[in-house]
Amino acid sequence: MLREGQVRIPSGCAISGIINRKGNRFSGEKIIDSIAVMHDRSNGLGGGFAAYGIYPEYKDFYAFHMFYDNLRAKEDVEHFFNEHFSVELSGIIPTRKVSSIKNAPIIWRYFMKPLPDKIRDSELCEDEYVVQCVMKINSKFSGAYVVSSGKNMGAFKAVGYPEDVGEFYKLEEYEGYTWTAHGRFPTNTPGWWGGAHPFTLLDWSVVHNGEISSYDANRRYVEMFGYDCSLQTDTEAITYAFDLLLRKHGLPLDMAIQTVAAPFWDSIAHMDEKQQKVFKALRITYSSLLINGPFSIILGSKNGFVALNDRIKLRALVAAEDNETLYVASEESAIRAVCPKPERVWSPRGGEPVIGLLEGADSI
Amino acid sequence: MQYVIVGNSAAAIGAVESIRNYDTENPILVISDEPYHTYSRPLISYYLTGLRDEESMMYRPKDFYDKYKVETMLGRRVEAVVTEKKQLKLDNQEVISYDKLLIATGGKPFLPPIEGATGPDIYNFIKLDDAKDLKEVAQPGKSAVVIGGGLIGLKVAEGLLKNEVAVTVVDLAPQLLNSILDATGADIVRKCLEKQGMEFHLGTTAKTIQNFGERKIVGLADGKEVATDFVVVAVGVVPNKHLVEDTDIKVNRGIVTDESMGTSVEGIFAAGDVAENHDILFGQNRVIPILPNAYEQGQVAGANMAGQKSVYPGGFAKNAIGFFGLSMVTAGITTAPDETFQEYSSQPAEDRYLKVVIKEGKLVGFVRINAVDRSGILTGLLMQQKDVTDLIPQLISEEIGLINLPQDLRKARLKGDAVQ
Amino acid sequence: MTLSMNTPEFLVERDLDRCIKCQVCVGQCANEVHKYDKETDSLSCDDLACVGCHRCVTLCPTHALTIKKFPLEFRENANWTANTINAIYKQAESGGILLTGMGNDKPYPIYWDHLLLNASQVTNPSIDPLREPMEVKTYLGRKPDKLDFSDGELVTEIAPQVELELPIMFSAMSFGSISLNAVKSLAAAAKEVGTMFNTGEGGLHQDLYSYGDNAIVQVASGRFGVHPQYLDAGTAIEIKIGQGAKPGIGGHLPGEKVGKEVSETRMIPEGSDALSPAPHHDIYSIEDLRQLIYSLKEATRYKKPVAVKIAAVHNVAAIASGIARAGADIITIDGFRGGTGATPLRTRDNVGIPIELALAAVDSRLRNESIRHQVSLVVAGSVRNSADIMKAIALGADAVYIGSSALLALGCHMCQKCYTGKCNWGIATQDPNLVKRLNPEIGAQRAANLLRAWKHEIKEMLGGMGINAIESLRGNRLMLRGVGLSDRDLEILGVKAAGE
Amino acid sequence: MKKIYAQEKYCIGCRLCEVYCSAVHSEYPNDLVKAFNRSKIVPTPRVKVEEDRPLSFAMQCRHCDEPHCLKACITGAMYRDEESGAILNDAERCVGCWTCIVACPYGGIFRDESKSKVVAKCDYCLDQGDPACVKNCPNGALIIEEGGE
Repeated sequence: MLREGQVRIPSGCAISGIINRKGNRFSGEKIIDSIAVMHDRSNGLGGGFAAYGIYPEYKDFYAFHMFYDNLRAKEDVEHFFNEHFSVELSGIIPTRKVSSIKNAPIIWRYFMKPLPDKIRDSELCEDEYVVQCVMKINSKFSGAYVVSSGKNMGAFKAVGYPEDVGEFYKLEEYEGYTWTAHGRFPTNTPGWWGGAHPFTLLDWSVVHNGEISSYDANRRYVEMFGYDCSLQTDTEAITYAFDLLLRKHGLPLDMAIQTVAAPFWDSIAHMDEKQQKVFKALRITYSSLLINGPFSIILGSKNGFVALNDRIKLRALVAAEDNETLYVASEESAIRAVCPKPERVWSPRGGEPVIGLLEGADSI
Repeated sequence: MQYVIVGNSAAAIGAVESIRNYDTENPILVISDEPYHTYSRPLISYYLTGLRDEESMMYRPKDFYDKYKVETMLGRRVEAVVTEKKQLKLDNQEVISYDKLLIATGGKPFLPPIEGATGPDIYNFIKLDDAKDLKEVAQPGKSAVVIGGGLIGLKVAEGLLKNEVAVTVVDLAPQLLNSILDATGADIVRKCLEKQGMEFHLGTTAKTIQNFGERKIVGLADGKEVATDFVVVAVGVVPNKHLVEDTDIKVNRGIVTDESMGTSVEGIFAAGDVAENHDILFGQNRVIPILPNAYEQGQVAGANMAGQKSVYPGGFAKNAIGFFGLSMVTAGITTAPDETFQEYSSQPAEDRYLKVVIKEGKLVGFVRINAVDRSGILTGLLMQQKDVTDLIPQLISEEIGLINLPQDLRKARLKGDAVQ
Repeated sequence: MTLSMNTPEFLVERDLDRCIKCQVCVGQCANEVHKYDKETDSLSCDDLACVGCHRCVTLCPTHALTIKKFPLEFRENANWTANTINAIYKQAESGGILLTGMGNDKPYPIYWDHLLLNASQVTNPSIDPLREPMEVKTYLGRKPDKLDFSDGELVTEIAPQVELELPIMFSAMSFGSISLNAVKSLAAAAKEVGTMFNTGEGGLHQDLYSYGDNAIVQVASGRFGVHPQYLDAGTAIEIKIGQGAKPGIGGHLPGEKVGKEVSETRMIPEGSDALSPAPHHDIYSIEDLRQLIYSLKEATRYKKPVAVKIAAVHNVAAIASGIARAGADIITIDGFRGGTGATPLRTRDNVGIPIELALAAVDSRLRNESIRHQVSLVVAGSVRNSADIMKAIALGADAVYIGSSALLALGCHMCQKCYTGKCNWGIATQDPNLVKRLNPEIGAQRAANLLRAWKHEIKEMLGGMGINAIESLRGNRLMLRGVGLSDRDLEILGVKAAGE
Repeated sequence: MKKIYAQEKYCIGCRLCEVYCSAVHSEYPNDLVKAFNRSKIVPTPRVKVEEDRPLSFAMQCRHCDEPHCLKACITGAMYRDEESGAILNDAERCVGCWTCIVACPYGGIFRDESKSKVVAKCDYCLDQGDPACVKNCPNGALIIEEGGE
């Protein structure tokens, strides 16, 4: 069977996200309990988590989570790492045996800094240097896959139900201030671990529910800007779209959101002249980044997360607030499972983002 | 307000219809010495030939008077009008008051000075009663002399001929239809009628009518004599204006009317064959005794009687007639009276002739024999007195169309702009 | 005189039981096929003159007429077909180039018909355009690489754009090649529906300046009718380098079609031949093109997008890349099935490449060079229905031009005799008797109806795919699958085979 | 009232208006073939196409506010239909004297060749819905509307 990257595999999903806006860290148990409620939205063919604030002692290092199919791949990549980075620490990511999780690859973790000379030679900024390295590993190193590459964060994913994946990775032992989770319902997949979600790049992580109909338009656009959508998944394309808009093009968060979930021309026509000009420019310039079709996503970063529906709300998304904690999930039950009586629960409208930022952060 | 109309023909009906456009309430009284529902006077020739009966000669439907709220006094003759009192005296001594009066008494036969021209078997051809009388005597095998080769004379002659009466027509003029046709056209008509067996004595006149047993002998000025069973005097009509004699209503050949069809006495109007008004072609007042003019004058008079300001633009003669399948239309001046007029015509053929008379570039008259179609386009040009110098070849062609008119006129016609 | 070997192409059949001898056919045939004989009170036909335009058939009130292929057959020969033989007879007689009109009619593969569209089932919902908004608005023109914001305020100025309510425009068809009434029809339809018509190289007739907001004004090698007001009148300017129906050759409007109005609009003497040279004599290379593009931008104070139109030829992708880099805001590519008012037959039928392959190649090439987003891509050359448009956009086009389809909407019957000037439908003619047969009010309605109908269909198909904005289809080649195509075709088209 | 107007610039001179006019006024108003091929004499069309190429237009009765024909009619056959405002000719009462023809400056009244001595004029196809000439004009050159071109 062809795996993600060799063929495009549509999937339905469950997503959940929790942030403590004061930056207080909490154990991964909570997010596992939340996503577990939505067991039926997954089919055991993929689950995963993104956690922020889990490596405070290495917060200045890029934390690379890696999957290797074999030792040969590991050797090749580590050679590459040594050429491009100074590796502070590397080692296996601790896991426990879970009966339903099978065929695990070699799962390794590295804390690294790019070599300054190499950055200089590449004429890239540090982040872009790291991105290019990630792209290279994913496309050129057979049997190797970068699971995550951000600072003070990490992604944990596997083929299996998300609650089993959490148990497998012993997430109860990690503490983070933001967690997102994903349970996957692919229509066909050979069960490749790399195909599970979240998808990450630098400290971006994306969990996503839906099948976007604009995929190839989005993909072909971001690929003009140096991205390589090797996985052929929506999540990957969405991640790159946000990376392009927010990091590379420096768009304000609200503008980036209005790009992927653009207001209708009719709505733009009713805006004041100044607004019209901005939104017209957005839609004209970034028409190929409009994400069409059903989706709900949680875009995570070190500063928090943004949850967003497609502009006509073809997928479920619920949000809740309780004190300093903000919850978003595909279903309200997933929130109530970990916060039975939130202060406020609401269903955001299509295209209307739910933004959870750490105190003091002005953008994601 | 009491409207009174004396007469019951086209002018009277025009007036009634017009008054009721503006005044649906005040009473209208129509008085006529003929006892009939309004009928079409020209149709008496059709009555004579049997193509129409009394019923189908009605000029307006049976319910006309009811519908238009008209009171009628039919078979009643008005003897005099007393203008100072605004009254009419009737033949039964009754006196009728009016506020507005229309005199539409039409024409009466002109009786030339012919010795013996009264008495039995001498007829006129103006009214339905005349036709009824003639119909009685017009038996196959009989013979008739018709004195007058004008419109009425020839129509009665044709009618009699169709009743298998042998007909001889006498006229002082050297040609037929003197008033509406030029010599060339008249010649075509005469030949056509001669083919049907009609005989003519033209350029002479009847001087005497003598009884000779059951028959009569008509003595002509050229010395010839014509034996006949009966005689029809159809020399023409003159205004039937006895009513206004000895009043201060101004009379010339007919009752003189202004552009409102008003007479010289306020509140009294005249219209139709009894009235004279402006002839736009001759540039003078004339009586133009044709039905369309009568109706239109009646309409104008009626409107003014009802307090409107309606203007009669003047008229001119136009006629459409036919004899034995020869149909023709004529209008205006058909023979150039002097060298300030020019005549143009098609090559005359046995059954086809087209002619126009032009003065100062403008159309003042035309003749179209067996080329009736769309002749009204010429009438329109004549009415509007447009320069037609460039159109003359088309005007004497059978294929006249709006397409031949200058662009502005053509567009106006297509749009339906009124032609006055 | 010698014997002509021409034989009729068509057979005109009259059903005498139905014929009422109204002679409408006689009056309507500019080729004088039908004749009425007064003496015998009968009608006859000259089959040899019939071009198969169906004017008489359509106007015949009793449907007494039909036109068939003339049944005359040569001895069967797969190599020497009747067309091939007859062409030789004609040329032997005339010694001239064979002329024709409209687009390539040879049975080359039509790739549109080997591409299939996708629809949503279960995993994502289709969208009902009757219930949900469905956007087909399209902007053509140069786009920036990115938008810059400073303190939350937009600082990037967007270059001038052509705003289209739907991604369909009327192709360049000059006043001269088609009648004023035909141009008026298209202009009014464009205005009504919110799209553009293109003047072609015929200039802009005075009556049509009021349609300037819906006009793309063309600058072609003959420079006919080009002056400052003309350039200012349109919404965009198009430099015409080539045309799909006649790549590499110029144009020729015979003097008899250059009447008063054409002469005034084109600014050439009445009755003179209007010859458009094969190349622009100031463009002998890509850098010259850049100069013309910027001359036109200067002339219009950078307020108008400038498009460059080329015929789809073998290395179209590289040429398009050069055009984009030369500063064009819109690239128009006209495929080898594109129509024309007159072209040499052999050129039409044998030069150029199909628009589907050209489009795919150009879109891919521009993306590989990371410049696709900067320019708009408009394709032309036999876009026959709304599905073709969907496929074109999925392959990567921003919008399409329709020419033949638009003329068909006006009444064209594809007889391919445009070059004779005797178009019985009042389209490709300057004969005032024939021109008036096309009532521009009716023409505009029909052309607008066609666009409206296609817009509905496009929305339906977009909704079926779960897409509610046309830009999400643009370049979205995953929405296409090929059937009956070779691997090489699929590779060039960048689409998978059906079932993959 | 609504009137029929000819738009010269769109009239193509095909004469289909005449064809349909004749047919609807024949014994077979809904069958062109029968109307033309079975009628003893095909009724004269009440609309006339005039042509001097490239100019052409179709012309029929203007249904005037002040109709000369109605005033001139010697029999009272010509009348205004109260409901529609149309000027109509009562064939039963018409004697075919042609006075209306010489009176009409528009040339909008014709001799009906199919009947003896009756005029034919546009009757707006009052019993047929929209006038046949307007309905069957292939180029929108005949329009029925209030007011002029």
